Amino acid sequence: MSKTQSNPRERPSETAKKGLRAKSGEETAEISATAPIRAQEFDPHFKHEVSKTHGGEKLKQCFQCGTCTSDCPIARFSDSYRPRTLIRMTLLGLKDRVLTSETLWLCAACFTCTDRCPQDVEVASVIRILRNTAVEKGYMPQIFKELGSSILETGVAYRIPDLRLKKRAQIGLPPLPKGNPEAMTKLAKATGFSKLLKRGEQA
Amino acid sequence: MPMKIRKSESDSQLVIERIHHAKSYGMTVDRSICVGCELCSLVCPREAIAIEKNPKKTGQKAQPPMIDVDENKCHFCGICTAICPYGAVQVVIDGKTIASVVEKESFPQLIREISVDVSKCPANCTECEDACPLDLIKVTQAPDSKITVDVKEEQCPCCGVCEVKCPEGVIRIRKIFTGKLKINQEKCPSGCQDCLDVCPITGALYLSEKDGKVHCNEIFCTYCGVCRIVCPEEGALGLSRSTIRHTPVRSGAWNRALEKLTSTTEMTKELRGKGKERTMEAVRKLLEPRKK
Amino acid sequence: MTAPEKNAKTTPKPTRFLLFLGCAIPYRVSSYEISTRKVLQQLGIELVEMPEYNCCGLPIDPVNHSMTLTLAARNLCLAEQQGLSIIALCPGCAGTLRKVNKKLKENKELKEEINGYLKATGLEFKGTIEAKHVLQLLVEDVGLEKIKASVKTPLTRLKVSEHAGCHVTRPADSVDFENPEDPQALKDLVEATGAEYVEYVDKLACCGAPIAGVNDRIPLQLTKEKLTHIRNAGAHAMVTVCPFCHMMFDTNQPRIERLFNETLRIPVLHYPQLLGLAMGFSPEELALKALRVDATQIVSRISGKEDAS
Amino acid sequence: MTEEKPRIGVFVCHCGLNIAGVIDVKDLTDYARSLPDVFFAKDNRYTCADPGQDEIRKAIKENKLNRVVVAACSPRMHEPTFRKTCAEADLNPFFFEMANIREFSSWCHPSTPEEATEKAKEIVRMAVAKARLLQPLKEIEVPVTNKALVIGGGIAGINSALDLAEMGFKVYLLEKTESIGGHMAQLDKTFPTLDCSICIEGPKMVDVGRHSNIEIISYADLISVSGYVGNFKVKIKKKPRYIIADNCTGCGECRDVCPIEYPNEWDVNMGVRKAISVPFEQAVPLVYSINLDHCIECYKCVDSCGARQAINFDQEPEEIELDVGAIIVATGFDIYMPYDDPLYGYGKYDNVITALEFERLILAAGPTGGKVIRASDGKKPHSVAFIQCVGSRNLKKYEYCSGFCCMYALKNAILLKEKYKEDVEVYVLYMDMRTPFKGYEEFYRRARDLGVTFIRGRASHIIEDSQTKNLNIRAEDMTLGQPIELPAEMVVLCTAAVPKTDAGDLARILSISRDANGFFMESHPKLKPIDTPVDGIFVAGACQAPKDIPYSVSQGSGAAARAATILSKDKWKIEPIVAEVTPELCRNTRVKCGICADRCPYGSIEAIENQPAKVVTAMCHGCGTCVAECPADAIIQKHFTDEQIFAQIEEALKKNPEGKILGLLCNWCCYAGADLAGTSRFEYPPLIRPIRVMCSGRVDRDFVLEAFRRGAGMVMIGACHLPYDCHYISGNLRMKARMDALAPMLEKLGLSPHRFRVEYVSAAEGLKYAELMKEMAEKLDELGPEKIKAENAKLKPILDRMLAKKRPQKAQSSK
Repeated sequence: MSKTQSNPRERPSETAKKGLRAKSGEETAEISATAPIRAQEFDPHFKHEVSKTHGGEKLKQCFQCGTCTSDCPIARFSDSYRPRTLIRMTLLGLKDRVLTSETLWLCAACFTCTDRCPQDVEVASVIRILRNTAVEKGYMPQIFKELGSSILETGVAYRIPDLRLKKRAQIGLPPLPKGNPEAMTKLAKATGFSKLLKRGEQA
Repeated sequence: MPMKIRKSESDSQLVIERIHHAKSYGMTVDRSICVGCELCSLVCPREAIAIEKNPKKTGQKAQPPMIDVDENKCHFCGICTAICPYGAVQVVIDGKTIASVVEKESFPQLIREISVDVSKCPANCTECEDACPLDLIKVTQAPDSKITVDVKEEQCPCCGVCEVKCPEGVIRIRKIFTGKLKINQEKCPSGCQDCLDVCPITGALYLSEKDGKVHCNEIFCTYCGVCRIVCPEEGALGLSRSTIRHTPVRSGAWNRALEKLTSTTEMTKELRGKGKERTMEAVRKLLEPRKK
Repeated sequence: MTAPEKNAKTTPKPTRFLLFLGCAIPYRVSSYEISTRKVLQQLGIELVEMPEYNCCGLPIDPVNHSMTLTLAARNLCLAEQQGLSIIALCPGCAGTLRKVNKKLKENKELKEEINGYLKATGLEFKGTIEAKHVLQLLVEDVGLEKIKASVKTPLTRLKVSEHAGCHVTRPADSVDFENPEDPQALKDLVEATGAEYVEYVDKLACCGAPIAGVNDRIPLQLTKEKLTHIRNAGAHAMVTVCPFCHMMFDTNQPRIERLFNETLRIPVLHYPQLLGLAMGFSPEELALKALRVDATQIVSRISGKEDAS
Repeated sequence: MTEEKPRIGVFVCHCGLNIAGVIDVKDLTDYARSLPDVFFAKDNRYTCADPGQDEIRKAIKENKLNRVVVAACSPRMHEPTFRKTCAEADLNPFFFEMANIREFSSWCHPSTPEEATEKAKEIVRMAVAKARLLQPLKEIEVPVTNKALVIGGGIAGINSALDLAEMGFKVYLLEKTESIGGHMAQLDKTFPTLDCSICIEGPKMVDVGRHSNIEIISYADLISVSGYVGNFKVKIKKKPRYIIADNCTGCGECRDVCPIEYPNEWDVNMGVRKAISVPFEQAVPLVYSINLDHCIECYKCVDSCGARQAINFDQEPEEIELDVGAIIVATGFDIYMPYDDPLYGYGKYDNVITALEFERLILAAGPTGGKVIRASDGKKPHSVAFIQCVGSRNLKKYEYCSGFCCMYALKNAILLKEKYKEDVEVYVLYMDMRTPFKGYEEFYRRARDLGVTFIRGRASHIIEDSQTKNLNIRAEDMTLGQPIELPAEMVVLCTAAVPKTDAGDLARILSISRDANGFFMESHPKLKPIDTPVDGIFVAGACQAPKDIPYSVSQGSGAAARAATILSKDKWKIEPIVAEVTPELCRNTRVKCGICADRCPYGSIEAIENQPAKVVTAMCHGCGTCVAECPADAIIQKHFTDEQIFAQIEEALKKNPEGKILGLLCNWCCYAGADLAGTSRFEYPPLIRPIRVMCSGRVDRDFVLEAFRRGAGMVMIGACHLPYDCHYISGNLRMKARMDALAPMLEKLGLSPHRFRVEYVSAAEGLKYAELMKEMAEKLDELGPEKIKAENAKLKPILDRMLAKKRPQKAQSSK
């Protein structure tokens, strides 16, 4: 494999942060995760909203045992990412705080927390819901814009260079199927994905 | 329940262990010593020992069978240790080699009567050492020409080969088991010498030049029965044991073992003998206070 | 394993499957594809190319769950048209397709919602096929006995560790394969090649690949720790069955060595490569050269050219 | 049956202003007087007070009344009072009926007095209709055997047995294992006082062994129980010990000569016992037993026993039969052994043990002589971590809190600290530290004071260092919000208390029910915590739910007292509201039916082939499920007959039926919930006409059909919550099965789905009931009378046909 080729998955985290910070103007300046919690931050309905979404049904059963954080491979190496804290903020209704939290994007979706939760809270799915909600509000790390637009244009998440396609033929692998951008666009429109992507790009 | 039962097996040994938090039990079968005879499996009260025949490969010698122990059945009583004439089995409890059944006099020990009168040994003679089919004898001659003959008694099945081979009649052996080994030459398949291949005692079985068949030289036979296990033809090889030399014991477990090893009649014979002893003892006890 | 084997005798297992390559494999990890094709062919599995497939949907799940479900469902619809079940090489793809397949079959409302989105493309999810990961195919459809029988040179001199990847088993109730806390499949498969299986600390931990686009440091640390454990456990090599895990362990290994000043040099094979070697394929046929960490030592160890030291 | 013409007296209560403040009592009384068969009607200020009762008694005598209806509060309140009043006036108490116009009308419809009065009139009319058909009933009396069986010889059972014996009753104490003592005998010290467990339990065990009124039947299994309260027949199988108990002196000489050692389960297999032995030194009865699975039959023991001749290898299992009047179930619990949880490595890592094993370790008489040592190297650990909630509070294992683990972890932590001082570091990883009850919180403080480190966070998994065998516990220290890796040389898992593995078998033998977790169900969680749904059978101790020692002891004594209420009587009275089979109608004589016997939750019906089914009256609890299930309508429930309920339905739906909801409410949950809505003054639209049944299981599908035939707007069945709230074990489940089949059929016939409802309302859910009434009224409004009428008109001919066989019967009796 050639070294010059850059792996989109290895992009430095700065891009991600940039993507996250560039958000629509309506929101106030971002709230530090460690700042004291003010009265106006609470949104008691937020936990109900999340638990009405597919995958968040068991959210309210959380009794804060810390299994998710303890077993989280990322949390072991991160100074800030704590899945339990994200759940806690959601339950408290600290909507803005949790949705603007940079750590929200550190979940690797390995589902260890979900499998091990003694109260059957689908922790990783709750985080996915939070991310989806954050995206609706205009927060989205750069990487997802790239993946998203690649899917719309080629059907797959990574644009495969022609060189690689030629090489496939050389080593006798069957040609890759053509993508169907038309279908992708239709689906993206139907699900509202294209709108989200556009909003992300404008920001 | 918390208790580890382990089993490990290799070509040279079979080890099973039962480990409690504060106590451990182990049983080891030394496969280099074990000849694959049937004795332990016959007497095991838990029927934990199985004999596995080694499939014979064409054109090769027959291999002695292997014994296998069910680690979930064994309760480390030590009966197998006590009965093995070759000393291949050991039970270790908390690091100590022990046979509980012998300790508690629930089972006898085999009596190996081996006497060597070293004073009569001729100098530089190693006939017995060379003759021992199991390599249990070591003859050493000190610089002051004092001769010692070491016999690994605990592994000696008392076949008596050394006794016969000794030119000076220095060694006297009494057998542990007596009995009868009969080869029914009519049924014995010609060309087969599986029994001879596995017999641990050189000379106990031999191939007759006359008829090309295997015959038995009962002088050397230890009646361990490995030949019977490998024999492919039923009824070709008849083995019966009549007596077993053992330390005196009063035990139902031994009576049952005896019955399995020998026969019901032999067992009742021994029981009757014991009955006589018991009567005598009772009489003695009766007389004692009078003496006082 | 006796029960499934018995089943194998009574009901003939399907041998034709649609191959779902996904995005990462054709992009960066063709060695996985090459070796898998070789090995499966040898085991009598026929792979049919999947026309016009699209991304499984997982990469954009954080953005829009509905789009993820719809993308996965479209692939399932395409397979339904062919009447063949899907085999995916990437556990992420397999997991997503399995999960969506299961959820849509069980949840009528969700099915209607997704079918509503699919309508624009003239497709409809019906729920007539299955989706599996190649590991599952190997243990469930091919069977360990057949795999063992296919081994020509048992890799007895080789100590091998593994990292199966989270999505092979997680989340347990939607993937519905084996116990994620005590997985056996890859262990059994490694042992089937005759190699000695090596356990190591934190075997079940994630490699961190999914957040590599958001944060670099953590995935590299995770991978480094796992590789260190594997090295300490005395493994000669490790196997993966996921293109992303493989990129973390293999492609990134030199970088990890540089970054943390460690010497690891642990060859990371795709499991089909390991099995292929045991089946007697040449290193070239299995694209062993494409690995970033040199695996020639492994090959010579297997062939007995290098004395075990 | 004496067919005397009914002479009904109706007494309307003002209940101060409680009723009269809303309902026009004068109007209501006049209305009552106008009803057929009513010969007397009067209103009182307080009917339940002495003057009110006097008036009833007087009226019965003077007017030769043979039926009495009191329109006042809920029958759940004063039915017993007025039954007694009637009896005092020589009227059979079952000629009494109550019309609930307070909880069901004045209290819940205060702002619509006219409608409330109208509803009250209909409720009275329904009551009068039922009263007309009432039959005299006689209370049933059964003799009582004044002996008790206590199942389980743990600390709860020991206390039950001792208390009953002290009261003078003969007690059989059945114990499955070789000795009584239970889990308590396995423990080292007890919290929060740190008494030595066996030192305080031992004397009690000895007392039991010596008590002349107690017979210990140990090493024995319960085979079967038949009969009923006061008259149980119990079969027990004694396992052979191969020792003649009477000859065994417990000297132990046989054990000394025995060569065989096998794992001692009582020691959690940490130690061993001889093939002839007792499980522990303090065993009661002190009778040895031989484990033939391990014995090699060397007969050394026979020799050593000698002239005592206590050993008998030919012993066979023995079956015995006992007659007892009451049974106390005190079978205790099991400890969860977490082999199936790979994350904690139990069974895989040498130095991860359960708390019960730890008890045996730190116990001076235990296999290590009280030394806490590691299995891996026999060395004392320098750090020990206790992990709480292993299996408990985990939806994947056991949902409930096991209750006593926090306390025993504290105890063990304190013992360790006191024993090894600074030489050992003790950690407790917990989610919530639960220390209610006397002296417990102080005990927690003592542990902190001794330097035990408490970490709030659930241990998620454990990793073993393969060389040192030390352990590394992963958790989140939640107070810091950081993941931690805690090193420990030994880990003690405080595992869940779980139901006995054979609890299901026992429940079947005794016909008692189990809760969702598998523990035995009490009759009522608050007011009958010791009773089971089966009269004469009581529960004590941890077989009902995890309990610590003081709680188990109190329950043991409580169960003894409850059992004594039966044993102390010569005769036991049973409510006569039972089921009765009309033999001529029973189809079991012709075909193999037995449906009633199958559906009876108490096994009180016998259906022998070719014979009519028979109800064992003393065992019948009067739920009426069999009555509703009988395909031939051959069973009647006394006091709740089909005719009576049909009559109530008819009266309820005489006027404007399409605007009404006919309710069939179970006495214990929904009726009580409706009462609560009234007492709580939750206002709701006055559309429902409720009919009380003892159990929703009584609700025959014909009731529903009849209600629609008569044009009801809606029919609602109100039951106890599924699956375990039913006071008759499974009546609600039977009703559900029946109605699940009926509902789609009605829908197919054109009934709007909302018009037929099965609702589950508990006695605590007054608010839910009121909300339900509002919601149903809205639906009724939405549908509109025209649509309902049209649907009903379509249904009527079909329902007429379906109910044809019921009607002539009804016509006869309503005459």
